[in-house]
Amino acid sequence: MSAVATRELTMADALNEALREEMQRDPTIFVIGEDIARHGGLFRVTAGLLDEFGPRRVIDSPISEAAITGAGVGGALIGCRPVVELQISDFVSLAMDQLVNHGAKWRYMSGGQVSVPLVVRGPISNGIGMAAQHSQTLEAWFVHAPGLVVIMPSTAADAKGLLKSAIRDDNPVVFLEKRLLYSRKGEVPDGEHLVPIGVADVKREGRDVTIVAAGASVQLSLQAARQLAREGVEVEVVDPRTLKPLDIDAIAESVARTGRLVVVNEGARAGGFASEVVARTLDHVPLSDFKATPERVTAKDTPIPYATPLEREVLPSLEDVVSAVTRVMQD
Amino acid sequence: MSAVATRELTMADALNEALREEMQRDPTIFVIGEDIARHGGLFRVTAGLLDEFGPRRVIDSPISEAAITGAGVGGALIGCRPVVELQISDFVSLAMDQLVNHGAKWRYMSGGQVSVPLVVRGPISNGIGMAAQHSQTLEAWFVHAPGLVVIMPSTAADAKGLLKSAIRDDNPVVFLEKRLLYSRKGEVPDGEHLVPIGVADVKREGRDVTIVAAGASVQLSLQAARQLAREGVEVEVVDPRTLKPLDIDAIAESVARTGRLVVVNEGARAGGFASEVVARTLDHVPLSDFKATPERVTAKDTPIPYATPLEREVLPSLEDVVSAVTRVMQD
Amino acid sequence: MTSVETGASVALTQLYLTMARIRAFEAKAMDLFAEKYIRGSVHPYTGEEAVAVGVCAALRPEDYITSTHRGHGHCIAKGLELRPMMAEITGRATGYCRGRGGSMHITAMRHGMLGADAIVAGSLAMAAGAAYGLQLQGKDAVVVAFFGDGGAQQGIFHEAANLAAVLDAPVIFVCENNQWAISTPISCAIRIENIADRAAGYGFPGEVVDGNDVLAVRDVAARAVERARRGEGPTLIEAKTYRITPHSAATPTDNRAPDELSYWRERDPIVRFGRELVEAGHASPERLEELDRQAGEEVEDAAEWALASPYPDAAAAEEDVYAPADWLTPGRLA
Amino acid sequence: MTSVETGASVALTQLYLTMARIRAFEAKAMDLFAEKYIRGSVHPYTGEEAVAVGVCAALRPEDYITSTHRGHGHCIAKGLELRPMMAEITGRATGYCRGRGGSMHITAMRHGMLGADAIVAGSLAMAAGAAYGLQLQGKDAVVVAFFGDGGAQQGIFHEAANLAAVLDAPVIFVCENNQWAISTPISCAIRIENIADRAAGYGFPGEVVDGNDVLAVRDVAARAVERARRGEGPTLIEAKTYRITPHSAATPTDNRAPDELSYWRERDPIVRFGRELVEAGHASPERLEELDRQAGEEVEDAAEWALASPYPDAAAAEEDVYAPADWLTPGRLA
Ligand SMILES: Cc1ncc(C[n+]2csc(CCOP(=O)(O)OP(=O)(O)O)c2C)c(N)n1
Ligand SMILES: Cc1ncc(C[n+]2csc(CCOP(=O)(O)OP(=O)(O)O)c2C)c(N)n1
Ligand SMILES: [Mg+2]
Ligand SMILES: [Mg+2]
Repeated sequence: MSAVATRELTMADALNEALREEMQRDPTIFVIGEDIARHGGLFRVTAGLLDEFGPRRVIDSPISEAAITGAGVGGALIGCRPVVELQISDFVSLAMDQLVNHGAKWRYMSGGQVSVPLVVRGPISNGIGMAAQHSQTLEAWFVHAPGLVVIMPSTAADAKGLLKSAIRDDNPVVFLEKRLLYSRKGEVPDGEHLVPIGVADVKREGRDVTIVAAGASVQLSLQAARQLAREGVEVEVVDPRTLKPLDIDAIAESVARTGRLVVVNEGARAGGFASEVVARTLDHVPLSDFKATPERVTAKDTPIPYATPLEREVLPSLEDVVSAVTRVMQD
Repeated sequence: MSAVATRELTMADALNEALREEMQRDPTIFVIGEDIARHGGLFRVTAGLLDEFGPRRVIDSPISEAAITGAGVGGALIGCRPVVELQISDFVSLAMDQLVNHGAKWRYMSGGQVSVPLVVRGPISNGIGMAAQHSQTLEAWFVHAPGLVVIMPSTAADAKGLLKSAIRDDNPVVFLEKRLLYSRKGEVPDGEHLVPIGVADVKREGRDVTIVAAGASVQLSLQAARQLAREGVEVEVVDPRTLKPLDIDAIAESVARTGRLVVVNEGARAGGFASEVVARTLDHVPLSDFKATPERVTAKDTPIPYATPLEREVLPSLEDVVSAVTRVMQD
Repeated sequence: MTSVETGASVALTQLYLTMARIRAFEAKAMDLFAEKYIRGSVHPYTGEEAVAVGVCAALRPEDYITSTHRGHGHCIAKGLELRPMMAEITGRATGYCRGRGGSMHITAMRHGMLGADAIVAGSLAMAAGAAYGLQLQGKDAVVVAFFGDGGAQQGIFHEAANLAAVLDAPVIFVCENNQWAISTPISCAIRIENIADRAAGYGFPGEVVDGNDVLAVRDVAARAVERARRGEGPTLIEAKTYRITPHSAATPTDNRAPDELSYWRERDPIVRFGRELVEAGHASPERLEELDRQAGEEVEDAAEWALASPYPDAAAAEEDVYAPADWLTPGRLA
Repeated sequence: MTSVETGASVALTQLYLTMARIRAFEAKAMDLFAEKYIRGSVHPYTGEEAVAVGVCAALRPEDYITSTHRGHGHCIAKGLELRPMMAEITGRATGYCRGRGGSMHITAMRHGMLGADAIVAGSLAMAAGAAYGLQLQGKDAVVVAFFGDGGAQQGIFHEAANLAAVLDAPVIFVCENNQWAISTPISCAIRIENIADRAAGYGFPGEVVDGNDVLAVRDVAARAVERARRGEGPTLIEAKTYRITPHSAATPTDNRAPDELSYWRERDPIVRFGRELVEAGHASPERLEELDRQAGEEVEDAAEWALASPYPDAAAAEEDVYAPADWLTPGRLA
């Protein structure tokens, strides 16, 4: 669309660039996490930062997820902009108190005296046989925590632009990266590239059905959309990119137009983010505009199993998306 | 309805009876928590248990929510039925890893070799000026954790009958008790009184609107229903009692009949349990059966503030329920 | 000795006055709770005044503290004003936190008060991170984190202490060992004598001090603060003390032995320090009475001021959830 | 000395065989990962075999263990069978956990294996609770919880150790200090020499042992187990050891100094124990070779058996989430 020059980068490299650029412009940023310095992070997102910024700003921490999250909150309170890496985002379970009872609430409890410019980021590791304790995608928990911002990028460009915005935002941000997307390449604009928080992006336009999906589910949905297009069904894929704040206007506008909503999300079904999107959309689109009941395509309500056929069965698949769209088209 | 004799008990006393009766019949039950033995629990739910069952089964623990939850999981694995008290249910943030990554998943990860007959119970303390870190109601998090059972009673009788069922159930149960209901009295059947898990209870019948509400929201909804009845609107109040598993059949049956759904829940709005009820009901009731868009009456998306006017503003009120019902009646 | 007020005497009587202020503040807060001007709870610091006052005497204004559910004493010792404190705990718009925080959550950034935390031991990692961040910014400020004996059994105590050690963060962990956690005696919580000994497990000094001796506390804190400022890392100070009131306004039951209580009442840190001041000639008994009276008057004034203050505007309940941001345009907040 | 197999010799060569089995199992597992029969990762226990084997030699079959991401060695030492282990890590229906767990989550209740835990230090409180529960049921079984040096910085280590202490729970915490946590040297994680010293902070014994000396490990474990069985509470054992492979199959980068690696390769616990067996006349070199061969064959057999086993039925993916319950009628599950 625009004339901005781009380069092809993996999502991991795009995230790495975002960190590097922000650390160059703001000396109050420090990065802390397990194996992020010497090793550059298990998935190379922090590679090279130690050499460039030294061990005081790029810290290999003890295995203490609660403490590094809490230290991030404390650092933010006194004017730094810490970026905390959780090696696998599931480990946030160990840090929920520091994140939610502290990071998310400190500003409000203080009556607005402080802000908490903190980023807590980490990979969603499902789909590769890491089993139940390394394969959750817990965005629904964070969306339910007032005070947090929740971001989940689906492309290299969004990843870079959103991480930069997250670091500059004065609020605590949970930034969720899909591990299987780290190596996926995409065009990233040259120069300063910022993606605004709270603005959805229509990843594909279509007149028949609106799919709302973030992160890896965007790629799955686009695949389904291409397949369905061959059958004459035109799917619009709306990627909110930030789950909180949610760009409900963009979603509602699309759904009002198509009259059909399918939400795709890899989290467990019960109490998942897909339920939230359905419920919120109902607040904004009159029932009479719906041509079909909204559908949710989600993971099943099980812990994530190890073996290939089981994990495949439990996570949402291309066929699941295609059939959901087919169902709403038939309704 | 039935001819069973009853006594009037507070909810706290009803819970206490449940614990006592179950501990009498099953020597593998032990109770652990902060100030639960000598002091009988800050809200007297465990009063008298120390004297009757001794310090080996009724344990004043160090302030270590993660460890007592984890110890409960471990005790359950080898055949005990631990009951862990979290002094205030908000403190579960400190124990999410032990509860979700361990308690909820151990059976599945082991391929069904083990079961985890654990109860983790604690009060929801909002509405009394305890402020942001002592006033959350986090059922939405637990509903999103496959492997857990989630229970939230609204009356003394349900509290007793459900706690007994929870203790006998072979699965990890999160049992949430509203602090403002502890002193509320209700008729409790004499003798062995068990309330089944997964069975909703229609707390009031009505033809016009279905309110789905659990815990304290039931009492608020009944109040609203009485007021609305005077205006000729007949509200049905369906109390699922267990949020996971959810008795969706009972909810769907009612909504299909009334054509109108209002969900009342005290949790934060975004990603809350109310969203889940709306989304699930849509899976079971055809759009054409709805006479109005489902409404959610929830807390606002803020941490819970301390001062009276602020806390009142943030939590759902009687007027909020009444206006939601009025809105769906006008649609 | 005479009781001419030398510079030293002024500083010492100032410590006495601060302790007296805390004592008076808590008594008033308990009254206000009974009269239903305060919701939730109040956890009086009564009997433990020497700890906060001694520690904060070793701090500069630009140093920071974090605090607990039992936080009024720390606030007053760090120099917070009584009026906005009282307004906060009575839920008024004029409170430090505009009524959003309440008794357990007073924050006052302009006094170096990072915040009270109602999660037991919850602020220790924040304190370590704040201390590290200050150092990274080239400041020589330190952070003191107060917590209780009960809090020493929380995982975050361990993680924060260890993280602070490896970061050489300028933080001082002050464990107020009042020997009880609500109704639970320390003997149910640990199997060791001194919590300070745990510092050895992290590789920094642990010191036990008589927490009812304000000057001893000040001295041990001063050493720890100097160490931290020199970049030598954290210290764990265990101040042995006792609360001579029940746990809180909302939990008034007290199952402690009467002779234990009277043993500690006799060691009241204010009475004791007053006696020392008189004996050393720093103040006359009359001067102390005057200070007590002054403290009482300040507290009464604060309460009056607070109760005359407006409640926060309900319509503004959703303010302050998020810091200003581009995305925070009306109607866009998720 | 002769190498006639006495009772003692049999027991000792059995230890050798178990260590050899672990070594061979891990080598095979790494191959199977490379050949894509194993997903996720494999964390080989190579070089640390003396710890698990020494500790489990002090246990009875009815005792329990919990384990970590690096758990195969603990399983084999506790007596699990190689076939269902291999089947589990290759994701087959015949695995201990029906393919639901994988390499990081093997549970085998009939062998007293409560489960491996991929949350670093995550099982320590469970172990304490299980130990307490066994005691409450009048059993004299003990529970051993293995964890790494990295895990000693987790809050749950602290909470579990302290809770076990106040409960006098019959649990033994075995810290496998292999001096690294993935790429992070222990010097970045702690500022003390011995993790075992932390036991003093909980009031129970802490012992350092050469983790590459299987008999030394067995002896120190036996003392701790006896203590626990007598009702005297927990012990923390720190076994100093080293992994002589990279962290895992999925994280093969190794940034450790070559001479550090070769130092430890020379202290290979299997080679060393073999030498001792020969020197003491318990086994001939040929006998050891035979045992190595036997171990290799058992592992090959296990792998063949596993790879010939069926995958789990996808349609059954939702089984085992919940234990049987009244409410678990079809269609009712939330
Ligand atoms: C994480 C957490 N657990 C439990 C509580 C409830 N609680 C409030 S004060 C308290 C006792 C704290 O004891 P201690 O740390 O010794 O402080 P003290 O009250 O004696 O000053 C408890 C258990 C809490 N606020 N936070
Ligand atoms: C809570 C948690 N944090 C981080 C990880 C990622 N991780 C897996 S193994 C490992 C290193 C563990 O080190 P150590 O405890 O010393 O065990 P070792 O691998 O050396 O046997 C880490 C950080 C994890 N699995 N769990
Ligand atoms: Mg105390
Ligand atoms: Mg290690």
